[in-house]
Amino acid sequence: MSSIKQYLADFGWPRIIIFFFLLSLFVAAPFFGVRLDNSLADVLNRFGQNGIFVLAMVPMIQSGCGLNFGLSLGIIAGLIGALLSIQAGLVGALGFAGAIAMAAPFAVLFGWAYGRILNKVKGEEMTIAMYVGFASVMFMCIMWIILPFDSPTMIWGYGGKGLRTTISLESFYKRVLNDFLAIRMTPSAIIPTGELLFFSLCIYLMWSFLRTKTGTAMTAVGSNPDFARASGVSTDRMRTLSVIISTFLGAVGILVYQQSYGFLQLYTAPLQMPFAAVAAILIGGASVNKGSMLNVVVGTFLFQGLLTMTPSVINSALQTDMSEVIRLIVSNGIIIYALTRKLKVTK
Amino acid sequence: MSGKYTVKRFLSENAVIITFIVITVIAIPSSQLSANYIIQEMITRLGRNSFLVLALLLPIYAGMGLNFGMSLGAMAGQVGLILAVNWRISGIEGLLFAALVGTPIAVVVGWICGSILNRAKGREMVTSYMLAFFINGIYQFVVLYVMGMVIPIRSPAILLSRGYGIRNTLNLESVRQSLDTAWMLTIGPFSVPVVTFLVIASLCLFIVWFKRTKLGQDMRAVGYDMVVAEAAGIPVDRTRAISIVVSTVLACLGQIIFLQNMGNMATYNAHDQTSFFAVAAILVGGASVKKASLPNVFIGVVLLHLLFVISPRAGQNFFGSAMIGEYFRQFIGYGAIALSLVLYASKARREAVRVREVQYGHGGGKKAAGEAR
Amino acid sequence: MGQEDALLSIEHLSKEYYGNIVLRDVSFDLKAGEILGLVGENGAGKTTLMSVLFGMTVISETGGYKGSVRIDGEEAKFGSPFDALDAGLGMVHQEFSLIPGFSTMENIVLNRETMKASLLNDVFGDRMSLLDRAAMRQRAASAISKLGVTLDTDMLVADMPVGHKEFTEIAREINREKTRLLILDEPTAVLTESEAKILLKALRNLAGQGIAIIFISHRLQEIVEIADRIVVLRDGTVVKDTVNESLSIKDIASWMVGRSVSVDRKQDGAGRSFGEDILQVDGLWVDMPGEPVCDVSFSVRSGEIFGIGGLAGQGKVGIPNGIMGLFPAGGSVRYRKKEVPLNSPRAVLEMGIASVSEDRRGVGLLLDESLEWNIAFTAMQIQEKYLKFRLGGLIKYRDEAGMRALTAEYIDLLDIKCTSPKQKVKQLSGGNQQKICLAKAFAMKPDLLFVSEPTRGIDVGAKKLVLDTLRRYNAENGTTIVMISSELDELRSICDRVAIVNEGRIAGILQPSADVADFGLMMSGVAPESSDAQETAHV
Amino acid sequence: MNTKKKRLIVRATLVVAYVLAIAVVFVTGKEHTLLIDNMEVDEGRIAAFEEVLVSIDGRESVEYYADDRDMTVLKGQTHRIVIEDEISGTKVEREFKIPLDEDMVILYLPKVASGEEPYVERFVPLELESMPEDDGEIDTGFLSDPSPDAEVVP
Repeated sequence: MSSIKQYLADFGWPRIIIFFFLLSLFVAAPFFGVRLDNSLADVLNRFGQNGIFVLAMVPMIQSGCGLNFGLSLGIIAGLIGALLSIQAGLVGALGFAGAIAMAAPFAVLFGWAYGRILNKVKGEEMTIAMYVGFASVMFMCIMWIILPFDSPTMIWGYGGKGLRTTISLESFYKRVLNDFLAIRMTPSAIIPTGELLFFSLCIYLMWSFLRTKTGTAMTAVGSNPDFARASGVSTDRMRTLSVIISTFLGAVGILVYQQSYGFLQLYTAPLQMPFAAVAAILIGGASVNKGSMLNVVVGTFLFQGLLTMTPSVINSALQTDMSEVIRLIVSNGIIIYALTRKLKVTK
Repeated sequence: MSGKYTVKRFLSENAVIITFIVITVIAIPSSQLSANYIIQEMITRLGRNSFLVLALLLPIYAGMGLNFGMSLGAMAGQVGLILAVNWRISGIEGLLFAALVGTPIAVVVGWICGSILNRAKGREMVTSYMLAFFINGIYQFVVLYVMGMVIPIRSPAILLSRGYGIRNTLNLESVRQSLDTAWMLTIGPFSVPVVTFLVIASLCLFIVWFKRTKLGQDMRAVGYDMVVAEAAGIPVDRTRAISIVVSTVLACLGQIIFLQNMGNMATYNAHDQTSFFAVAAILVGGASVKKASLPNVFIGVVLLHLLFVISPRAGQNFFGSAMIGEYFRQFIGYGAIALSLVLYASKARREAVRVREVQYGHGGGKKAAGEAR
Repeated sequence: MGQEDALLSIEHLSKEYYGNIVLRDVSFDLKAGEILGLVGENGAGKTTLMSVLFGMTVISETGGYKGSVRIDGEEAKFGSPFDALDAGLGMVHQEFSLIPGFSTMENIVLNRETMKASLLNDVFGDRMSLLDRAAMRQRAASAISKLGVTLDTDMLVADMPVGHKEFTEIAREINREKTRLLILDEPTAVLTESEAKILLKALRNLAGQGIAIIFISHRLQEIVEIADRIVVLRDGTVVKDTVNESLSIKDIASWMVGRSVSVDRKQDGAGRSFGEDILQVDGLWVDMPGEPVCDVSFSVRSGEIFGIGGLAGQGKVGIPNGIMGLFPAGGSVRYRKKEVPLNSPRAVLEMGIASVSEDRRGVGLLLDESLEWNIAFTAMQIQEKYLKFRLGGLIKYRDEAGMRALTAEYIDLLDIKCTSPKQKVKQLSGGNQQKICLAKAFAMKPDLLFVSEPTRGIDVGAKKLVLDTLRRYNAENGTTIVMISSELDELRSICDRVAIVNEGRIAGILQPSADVADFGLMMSGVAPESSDAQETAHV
Repeated sequence: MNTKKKRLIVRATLVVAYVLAIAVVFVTGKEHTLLIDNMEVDEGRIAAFEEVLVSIDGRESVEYYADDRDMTVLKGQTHRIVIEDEISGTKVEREFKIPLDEDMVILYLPKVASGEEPYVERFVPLELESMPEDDGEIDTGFLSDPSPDAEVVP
């Protein structure tokens, strides 16, 4: 009870405004000929599709590494896993599980290296994370051309060299999570139960991780690194661990995203993905150094709700396509607001 | 200090620039481009890009790091150009008009940016980066909706068919290279845009002069130590904001120079990469987050663009794919920024430890104690 | 009070912070060209006095002060340090306030540069003026020559030895034409002996030119050497204001630390028995900024309460921090005959040694977390207490119930005032936060406990409770305690032996009952004359 | 006080000069499209030239035959036109002004030669030729959904 009160107190006006904005969009939707059931299903689908990216922000925020602008590294690991799984010819649930399993070692390796870098640059993590992410995406662009994958679904038939920019997952694991126990609400609206369950599982695992001895130490490192060190906790190790977990979640996140989306996207696709996750968790009420599961859920829902509802409702209401611009201003405004807020940690 | 130590130190301090020279030297032959072509490209690109890179200097002096928010200025310049094209003001006058209209806009957004960065001390770079995103939204709103709806647009040629909003690509034929060709000097096989270089030279002179003014001195003081500067009575926040305003205005002018050379403009994307290219150039030129000089700018522009010119060809010839070169040069740009930020941040941490050791003696603890009474 | 020719007169000055009286009816005068030596222990009110004089904003933010400060007989009310500067006051703080990338000259004239107007002045204001470097150099040189030292005007501060930085700071203050009163806070603390000598000479030089100087130093030798008059502050009151004539260092030392009331000693060393030496420190050095330890050796007996005292900045706090592995350290520390690995906090904690940090808010607490977290964290991480094991110990969850019980126990034991064990620690008062720090250390059930500055910044009632708790904990559990404190009274009231640290080394170990003057002398780096007190305590 | 006043004057002057500069570049840099028309006027009232050389602002002469119409872009407002009838050898030199807010004007060569005013008139195009349309697609970075059909061979 008190934590809910606390949460409301910390909620802050930007989130309240966004909440009511979204609410009014839902209320207004039917008047502009937008079907509520479809919208709701769409929001739920995107919620499950993007939630894990947002969840991936939590460990690094908790350990004091700031927002993971370099989430693309995890996404790359996920893409490698997906490609290996396709190459191995795994299909269905096995293909999805295989992709996660094969992505894991890459995620750990990338996360470890990336964590080492971030430990060297304490205080400047976010800018550097961003450029490390950008640089690795561009590096992988080269690799996608060079690497010797040869499954016919993934390479250009003729005229091109290397992997396709988008690879269809139709015959592999498209919607394997979404369709699991899916509920058809109305003829055109389906609730992707499996996807939501998987997201809930991830949230539960993260929630309980933060309750373990190591999770407690990680939070303490983010809250006050000097305290943690004086209590015998290695801050560098905790930070690296948080980066590895975040990177791994990034890998899982892209796999969930792809199975729902039906396509695997290579090349520059991961470049901008971290920003959406950053925006979502900040909208959810997290600060640069404190984030909770509640922030993840609320943030993902509000952000994805905004993305889904503004185009359909605003555009039909105003008879323009102004929604894109509104989204651009609102979500980037939130990020700026969060960055200019005084740090909550008092010293 | 032994010779070995200085060599090591030299290498670590110039790691980015050395890496670049090595890659370039390897890549030049495989690009099979003629020396004349490369030199002409370098002359053109120096004229096109230097001004933008110079815009980064002042915030670095003021200790605010790399101004990723310079694309705000670029947007202001683009608004000026759109209006110049709209009213069909051509040639040098068109550029002047764009500059005169863009500057006040740049001052306003620069001031907003400076004030916001003052609220995000210690996180200036990432905040300025996100700020560019945010102002981009407002720019898109203005260009896509306000222009044609609120601001009357005369020229139907630049308007979308729906009646408002500017087209995706803007033809700058009327001002195209009017600065460059105002006095084109031909030296041997090369043509040199003299006026453009004169403009760049006068900006350099301005910066040198500016460093000798009271404001320039204050800016450096703030850059070194905000607390001490504040205690000495220097208005820290104001000084920082001014550095951003000047940087934004210079970016506005720089973008106009850049676009007049290109001859057309992607209305909604032209500013996206402005800060990326400028920041990559100055870092490749050997500058760091805290320290930069005029030579850094020009060395950086030449080195970065040399690689940009040759890498697609080299990629084609090496791997049989031009895209590799394309990706490679982006990789190298982002990588250079990441690398120099990492090197600088870790060096700053090491430096802090070293200073402490010198001050309080470590191991030397006993020695220092022995020397004292 | 208020002599006709006084440059500065302070009359009946009182100041309290949140009901805590720091200055009580302080009055003294200062004439032009006079050097006043201001002496006092940490917390005697020197810093507050200087803050009042210099118009620091902390003073007005905390309710201003009573009494008056007069300059040339005129009441002065400074709203900010800049007003004080305008009135002709100059202050050299303990920490350097210099721009490292600027030269001596640029620092001396910082924000008071000589300028030549440029054309753009009329457009963008005066800050577009060009700097007149030649004139600036000349001004800097003349300020330096006033001091009577040699400094390179073009050397960067970053490349300077410490002494030169100090001179640069002083030169900056006297560079103002108006400066008539110079306040120096511990100017010699970072200097070598020879540098300090030059500084003293320079100050006498300045005084000769009519500048009044307030000189604050813990080195009584220097005070006696240079001051015309000496003012001793103790607990916020002026206990002595005398002309410096045939004063002995010992007198000053006893004024400084001496108490009118005798020390309240509840326990007597006689009734206590101790085991063998369990902690042996030999040749310890610690690289802790501001509190460097050079070469410290001592040993502590089992069951003892061992006190370490000394003035701030002398390195006493560096000792526990070095042993606990929080700052780079070297030398040998043996605990129960086993070598203590330095620079590894975990290893030390695992040996059953705990500590309460002097930096409560910085190191001691997780301000944004609950009481439960703060108290249980270290025990959980080091001793795996308050955990629930799942899957055969593979997964270790926090035992919330265990943590709650533990917290309840200490809330009760230490009388911690809080709304709930889930309350965030940052919402508690200083005294209660200190109790949390103690509880955190007690939760480890330590064998040896370091406690640094346990009563700093907390009110009287809490102080007594904290000290009583330590004493009881020692008596009931036989825990050996090493207590580091700036408050000599406190050490003398609770400790079995007290070591005094000066300039990074142990100046001597005294019985708590020893003469106060001896403590004072040791703190000031002077060997006490009555050497009988020294080392006698060593068994 | 004195400097304050001086500064106010200097700054005010500069603001005025700034605005003036915008006006000046606007006027001098403004481009107008000029259609040069060599057709008979009012169904033969004034005949077209059979062969004529026209030079504007001292640029290289262009030859026009009867019923020719050509287009050129002029900068600024005041211009000088020289017409030389290649058959009769007569030469006419005239100066004309294009109003500031006209984008496109038409100049009738026969009228210039016959001295009839106005020989420069506003020209209203009937229908703008349709141009290739590009939609106002904006770059929303991370906010836009990627489209799977963007399959371009790299």
